[in-house]
Amino acid sequence: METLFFSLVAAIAIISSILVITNKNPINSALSLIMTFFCLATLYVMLEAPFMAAIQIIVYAGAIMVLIVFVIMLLNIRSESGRRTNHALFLGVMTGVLLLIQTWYLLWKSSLTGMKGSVDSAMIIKVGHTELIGKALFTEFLLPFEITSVLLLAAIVGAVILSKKKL
Amino acid sequence: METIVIPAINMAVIAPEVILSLFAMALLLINVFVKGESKAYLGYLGIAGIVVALFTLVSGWGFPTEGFSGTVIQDNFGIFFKVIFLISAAMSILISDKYLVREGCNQGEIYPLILFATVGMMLMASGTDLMTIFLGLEVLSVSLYILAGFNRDSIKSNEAGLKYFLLGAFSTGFLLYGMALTYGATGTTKVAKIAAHIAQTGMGSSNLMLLAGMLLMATGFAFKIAAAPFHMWTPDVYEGAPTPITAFMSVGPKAAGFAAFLRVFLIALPALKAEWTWLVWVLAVLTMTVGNITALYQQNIKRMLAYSSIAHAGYVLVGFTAGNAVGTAGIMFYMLSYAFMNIGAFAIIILVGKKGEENNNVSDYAGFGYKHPMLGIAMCIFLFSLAGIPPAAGFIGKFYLFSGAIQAGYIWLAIIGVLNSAASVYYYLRVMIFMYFKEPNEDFAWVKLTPAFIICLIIAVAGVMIPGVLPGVILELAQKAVLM
Amino acid sequence: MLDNVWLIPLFPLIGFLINGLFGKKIKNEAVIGTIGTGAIFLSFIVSCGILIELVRMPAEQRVFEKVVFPWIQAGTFKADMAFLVDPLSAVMIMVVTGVGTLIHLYSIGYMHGEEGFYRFFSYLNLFCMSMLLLVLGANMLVMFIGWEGVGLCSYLLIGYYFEKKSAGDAAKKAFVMNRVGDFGFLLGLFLLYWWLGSNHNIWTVNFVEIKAASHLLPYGGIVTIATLCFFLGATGKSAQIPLFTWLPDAMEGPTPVSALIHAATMVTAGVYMIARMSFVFIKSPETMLVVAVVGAATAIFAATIGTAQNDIKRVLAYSTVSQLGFMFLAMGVGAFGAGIFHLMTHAFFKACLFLGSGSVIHAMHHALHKGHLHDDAQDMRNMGGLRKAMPITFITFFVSTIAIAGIPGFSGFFSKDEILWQAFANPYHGNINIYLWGVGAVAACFTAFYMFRLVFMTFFGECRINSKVKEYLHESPLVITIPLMVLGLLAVVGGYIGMPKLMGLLPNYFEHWLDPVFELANEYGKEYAKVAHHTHALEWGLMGGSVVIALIGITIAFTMYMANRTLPAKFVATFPTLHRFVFNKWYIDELYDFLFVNPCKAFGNLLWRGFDVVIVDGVVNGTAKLVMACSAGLKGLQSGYVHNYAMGMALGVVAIMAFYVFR
Amino acid sequence: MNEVILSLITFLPLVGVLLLLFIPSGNHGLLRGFTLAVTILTFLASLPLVTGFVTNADYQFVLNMPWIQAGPFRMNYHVGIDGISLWLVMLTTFIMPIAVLSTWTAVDEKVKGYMACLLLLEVGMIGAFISIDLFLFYIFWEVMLIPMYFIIGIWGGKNRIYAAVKFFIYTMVGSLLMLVALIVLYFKGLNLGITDFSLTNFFGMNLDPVTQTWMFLAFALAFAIKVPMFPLHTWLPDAHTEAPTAGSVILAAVLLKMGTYGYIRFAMPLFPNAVEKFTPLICTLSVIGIIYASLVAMVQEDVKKLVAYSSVAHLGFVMLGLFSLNQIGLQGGMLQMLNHGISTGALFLIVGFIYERRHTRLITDFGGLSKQMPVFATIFMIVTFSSIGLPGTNGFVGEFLVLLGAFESNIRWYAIIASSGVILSAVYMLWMFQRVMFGKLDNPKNQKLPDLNAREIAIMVPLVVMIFFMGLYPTPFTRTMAPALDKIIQQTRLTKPVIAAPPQMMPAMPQGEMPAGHPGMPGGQPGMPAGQPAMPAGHP
Amino acid sequence: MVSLNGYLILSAILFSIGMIGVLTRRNAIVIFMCVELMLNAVNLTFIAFSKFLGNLDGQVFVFFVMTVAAAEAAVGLALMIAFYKNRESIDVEDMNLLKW
Repeated sequence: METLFFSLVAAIAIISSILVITNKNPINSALSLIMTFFCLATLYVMLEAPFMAAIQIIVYAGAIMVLIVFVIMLLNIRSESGRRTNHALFLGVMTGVLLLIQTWYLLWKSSLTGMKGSVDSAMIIKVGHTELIGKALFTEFLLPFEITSVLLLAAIVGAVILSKKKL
Repeated sequence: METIVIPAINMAVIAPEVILSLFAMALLLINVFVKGESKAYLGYLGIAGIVVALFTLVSGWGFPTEGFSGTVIQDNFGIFFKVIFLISAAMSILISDKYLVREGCNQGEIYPLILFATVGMMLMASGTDLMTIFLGLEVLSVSLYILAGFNRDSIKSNEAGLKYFLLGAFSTGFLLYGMALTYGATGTTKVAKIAAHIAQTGMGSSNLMLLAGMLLMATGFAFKIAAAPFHMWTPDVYEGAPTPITAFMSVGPKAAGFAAFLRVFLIALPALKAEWTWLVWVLAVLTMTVGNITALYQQNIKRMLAYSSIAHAGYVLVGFTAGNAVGTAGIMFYMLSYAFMNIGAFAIIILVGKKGEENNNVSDYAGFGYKHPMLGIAMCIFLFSLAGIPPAAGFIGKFYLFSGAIQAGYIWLAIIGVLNSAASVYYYLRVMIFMYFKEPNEDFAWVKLTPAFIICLIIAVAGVMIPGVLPGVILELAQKAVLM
Repeated sequence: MLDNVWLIPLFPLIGFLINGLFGKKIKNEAVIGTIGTGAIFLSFIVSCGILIELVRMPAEQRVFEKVVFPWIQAGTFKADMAFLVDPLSAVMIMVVTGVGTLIHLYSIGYMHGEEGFYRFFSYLNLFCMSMLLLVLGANMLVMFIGWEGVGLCSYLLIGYYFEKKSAGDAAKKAFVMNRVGDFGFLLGLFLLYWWLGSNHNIWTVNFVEIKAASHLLPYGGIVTIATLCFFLGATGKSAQIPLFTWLPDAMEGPTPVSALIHAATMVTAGVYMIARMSFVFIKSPETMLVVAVVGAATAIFAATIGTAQNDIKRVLAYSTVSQLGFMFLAMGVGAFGAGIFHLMTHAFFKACLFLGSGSVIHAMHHALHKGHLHDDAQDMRNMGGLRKAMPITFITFFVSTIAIAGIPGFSGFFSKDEILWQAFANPYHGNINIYLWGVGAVAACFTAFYMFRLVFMTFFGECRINSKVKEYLHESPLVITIPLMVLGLLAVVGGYIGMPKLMGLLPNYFEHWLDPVFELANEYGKEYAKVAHHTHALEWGLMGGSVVIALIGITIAFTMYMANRTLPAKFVATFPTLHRFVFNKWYIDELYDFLFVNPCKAFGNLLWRGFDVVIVDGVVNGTAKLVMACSAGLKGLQSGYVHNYAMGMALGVVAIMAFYVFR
Repeated sequence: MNEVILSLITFLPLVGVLLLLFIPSGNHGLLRGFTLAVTILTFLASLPLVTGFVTNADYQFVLNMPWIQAGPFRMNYHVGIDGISLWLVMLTTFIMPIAVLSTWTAVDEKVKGYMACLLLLEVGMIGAFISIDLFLFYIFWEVMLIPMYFIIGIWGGKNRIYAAVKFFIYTMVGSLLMLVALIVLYFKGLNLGITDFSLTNFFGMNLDPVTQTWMFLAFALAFAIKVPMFPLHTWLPDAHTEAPTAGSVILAAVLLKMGTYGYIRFAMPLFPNAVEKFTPLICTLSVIGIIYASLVAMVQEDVKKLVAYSSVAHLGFVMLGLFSLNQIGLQGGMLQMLNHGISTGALFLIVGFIYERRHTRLITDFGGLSKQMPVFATIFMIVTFSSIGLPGTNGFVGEFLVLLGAFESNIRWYAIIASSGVILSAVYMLWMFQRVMFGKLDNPKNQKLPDLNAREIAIMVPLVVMIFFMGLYPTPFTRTMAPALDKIIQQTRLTKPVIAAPPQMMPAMPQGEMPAGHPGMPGGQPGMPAGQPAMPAGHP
Repeated sequence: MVSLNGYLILSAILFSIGMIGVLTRRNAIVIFMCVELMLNAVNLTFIAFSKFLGNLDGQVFVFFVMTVAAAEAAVGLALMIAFYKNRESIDVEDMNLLKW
């Protein structure tokens, strides 16, 4: 049952992501990308990461994609005029496929060797996913968390000076 | 619901980063109130911040301290690299003001952004957790995307920024995938713990997941340090970006990339040394050769130096291949001297350049040596140092790098290296040919030297010649800073 | 006195320095001439003193070595600047300084008014110094200084009229050919030095020491090779086959030079060298034979050419070559004494002849100059009947001619006849010696012929010079004629000190004098000599024979050039090819050009234009070009398109993964 | 005092450069005068080396100070001279003033830079000769390139850029490979417990032959390029022809010696086995070089090119002498180095003189100059003959000893072939001399030529004096070199020759010379049997 | 219960698709979206690992990746706008001033 559901979602994700790269019109690509994101969110839920699923929807689908769509609209970009030359296309696809084969092969060959942690589904249900993440963020990963602030600040500044009308 | 216990925060560990960030924010605020020419003072304020950071930094020399539950460490290795970052940042700031005014994009934000980038680099150098390193790298990258495209009105600048952004994001993908696989294989993102786990489970190259993780991370870092075949963005971006930023980019981020690269590979993945050594070997050869050979043809001096910087990444990779004390010390020494010589060269390029990135062709330097004897001599010193001819720091650096390789038994690598640097001599000489052997075709505008430039050049020359003649001290420090 | 032997080369050196450095300032010919002549004259005095002292000594002690200063010291090799005085070198210095003095004197008159007067005298002094070093050198290296030094001087003096291209060429030719000889000399030296040293640990180039060690040398083998090398050196210096062609060209130099260098002294250096090392040469029968044959061949060969030349000096030049051939013949048959004897007498009469011809040319030139004519002053066809105009010259010249022709009672007869006899009677070369004698005899006949041809054409008959300048012809001044007379006298009496004992009138002083030098050689010679007894009758017979031969030559000359003037033309008409060959010196120069000179130049050009520039440099520049081509190619990859760059990265990743995952 | 002399003469010119910066560029007279003064001062300061030199094999005037100490590396400022470097240093200091004078008037633009380059060059050259520490040597070796590059490139002829770059990169390639070999050597030594880069540490390391081969090749290549040996010589004619007179003079007189010096000082004693293996090759190349260069020189139209090729030939002799590996040959080689320095230097000066007057170097443009400029003619002739190797001039002693030494050793056949070079040298030099100086003075441009002026004579006189002095009394040189050379021989020879009692008739010679190998000696020397066929009935 | 490999391979597929997109598309924005796709694929890997390893580091990492993505989006789009202003296009084939 679960496997079936997984395969269904996975299929949708793959199809929509293929649509992302095949669609001529950027808007369509964007929409299919959002579709993919939803699928991923679903999978996150299946992986007992509801919080991640939530911010996946909120941040990605909500914020980033909206921004992208907005820009697309702003620049009102028509669909691409003429595709890349065939051999470039072919080469690209080939490369991708090769990479896929390789990763597939090595993932197939390898098992999970990482050290097991203490968090299991029971705990998640008991404590709550969000709290666990929060705790991790504010204790162990405090510094990275702080760094993100610098990162965002820099990004904002950049965005402003690059795109504000008059200096 | 239990309370969150915030672990003890050891600010000392990240004091320099904090100081810089604070200064950056302060600059952002002050920027609102200063107008026009006086924006230069922002730069000087920034330099003040850098100096302060520098002092707090060096005070930590000799006492490695961890902090923030093992996500960051302040050790000699980090400190040495951070010094390089700070110096390059300061020198780039010194040379940017004049340029910004000339190119008519004199916005104060550039200084805080440089500082942010520096913070990012410092975090890369001192991060002991893949997350820290990743975020530091992103801080750096994001700031650099902006800086590269900083001159909004110049198409070249836009193009540079955009190209850098797209490719940078692309490479980030690989880096992340690599980190993910490593995480999967070891169950942690902490550099030290990764090593420990590998050691205790005794997994090695047999573990394909770990191996793939290593390789993908390597490609990610290779992009940052512009190693072939991940180098192709470099010439375009360097050429398009505002010259001071090019100077900055060619030195700081490269060094940062190496810092992170070294830390991750030497601390976390020593078990795979046999594997990544060969990878790096190949990268080194490719990078040196491609960089040098392509540089031979260049007419635009910025672009030429871009290729040359690729080649230098190659030389440094030679030291990396060695992976021994000499090699690593060589890397540090080399990056330091490279900061001086390259930024010095770019400073002169800015001086010679005209509005709209004009006058950047090698042929524009005809007779330069006679018009400005002193600048000419300085340029010669930088170029000879880049070419690795004694008694300049560049030579000592190369000597150490190749010695490292030889000590580790990679004699062919060293031979390829020296042959490369022999080839590289040609294009450095070409500049001098124009500077001295050709008569000035049209007498170009008298270069106006601001005090900032004079200081920058003096520092650069000193930084090239003194370590060149008496490298002992710095080499000793580098030896002390080696990881292991 | 012996201790002051170093003075002998010193005086000319001083003379050279004074004239060379300050001659231009002095200008006054008299002073310059006096300095030059005086210098050599002083050495002549010293030489006399030394000679006298030697004579006083008992024969066996007549060897004295004087070390002036250590010259080269390297490892085992040691060569001092040292002089060796013994009977042989005594004879040589006497000849050199004596004849030298006379010729210097002569030159004062002859070179009168030349702009390079001082230059000439300084060179002449320099030459004397080198020559004296050559003959006095106590080891091969000092000898070699002189050996090359005289080469240099002859270069300078032949090129004295450097504005004439022919002079320049001749000078160069002379030096280079000498160099070829020197190459041989050096190799011989190396061999001898190395062999003695490596086998007997005697590392030396000193003649006395080598002589002392010579008993260690084997017969033949190594010695043959070494001596042949030395002989090559001798041929170069003494203009023997194959290296003789430079000497006739050397006549481009002023006549006194021809007299001094190319007749009396330098060209005899080869002979002297062999004599000096007789004890080595004799140890190699093969070499001795080669020397003898080459000598004989040269004698006849040059003589034939001499018969067809019209330039008075060239005739004399070929005669010199031929006479040198006689000397080598003597050396080759082990008659060292005779060879040196002929060397001396030849120095007298040939110097006299050259100076005489010089005097003639001087007169002719003077006359033609007066008459503003541009006829060749040296061409005998413009001469004739000069005996009335210049009696002294004529007499001295005629006497010397008789001497060289080998008429009994004159010096040439004694020496040449001795050589011929030895050639016949020598015990070394088995039954070849008869041929050696035969060739020598024929050569002697030719000698008589062309010399008298010369005399007849020059001094007899009616004067063929342009009639309107006849009256300008007159005898040369005293400064010129005095040396002529002295030499003429010597040409007559010089022979009596070496009279064959057969005649018994006088003991053969000369032989005895040289005995101590050559006895060791004769000692070694006995090793393979076949003692053959020749009766006095036979010797007398041969002597008569050679006289007859000479007379025959003279008669032919007389008939052809006095009695019946049309004969030569007839002769030419009958044997055109032969004449053309003889007249053109058997085309030897052309042959050499064809064999060596042109190929060298062509090859050099090939190497330079073909190899150096195209191949060697081509490789270098080619590499550079290749790299630049790669550069262009790689540059092309940098297309500027993001997706290409991304593709590059992706391919990189894939490649790396592929390498590691699937290996 | 003794310790600092070397450093003094090395860095005096550097001080000169610094002071030079304060002289106004316009004041050419002062610039030239000052530089001349500095060089002369250096020369005077170097005289105590000769007077104070004690004839033995050790390094003297040694100064050894720690310099770089980092990681496994210890580089010292370790300088000193022995009999070999002594004379080369003297040659350098002796040539410099002459070089400065030589382009007194010819270089009249950018004089300041020019003089600075000359002085820097001197620093490099002296430094390279005196350094015992290999690293230090390498530094100076490279430093030399820079000023020479500028001298050729800035003040050179019309094709100067090509020549300069060729010179620079050619040399660079070789020396960088040498650097690699140097480092390898150091690490090899590190395992054997050496402590620093001082040359003296590396003797008798008995590396395995294979390593030796590679390292010798690396060293040999670097030096062979500098010498230059046959196939690597093509940079020389270009560099020589394009360089200004002073440049050519220094290049010929000193820089080329760097190569041969490198061989005798480093390449040979460090890698004996390799030397034994490669002697045939190197000798072959040298002999080819001699003949080849002579033939090529013969057909040159450009006087300077001709002289350039002639120096290729001369250095072929030097190499032959060095690889004959016996006292005679080595001394010959050393003398030949000095001689070539003086004679060829003088030749380049002479070419410079006529070039200054006529601005052409084509032989065909001249002819009959003897008439117009007798003094010049005399000097030219003396120099020519010294270069031909006429006995009594310096050229002879060197050449003779080289050939003799080579002949004595087991490279006899090479010596025999090389001797023919003696003929060829006479051919091309005299032919050139004749075409330039003899003949009619028909070219109107030549009829006005002034004879040498006082300065030019002043330049030439010392050289001429040296030509004769060294030709007639070389003992001072040979005596001082002998012990050092013996040491080299000892280090390079694999099987040490039996020590020969000096032949009786020879008075006592310096102690050091005793062991000078006599290859031919019974049981003496491995190569001897190889030499035997040369002598059919040679041995008893 | 879905195996880890299921998730990993899914993410690998997505990653490759994203890469193909980057390599084949010309529109800068689309390329950027493809990059985002790649990042998401990685996120999936992280979370899958974190689930099966039973520690949250992976999820925290994903959190940061999202932040980074946001920041990059802001900067990237700003750059594109700036470029578009000057060039009236964001087709990567028009970014060809800088080459060779």
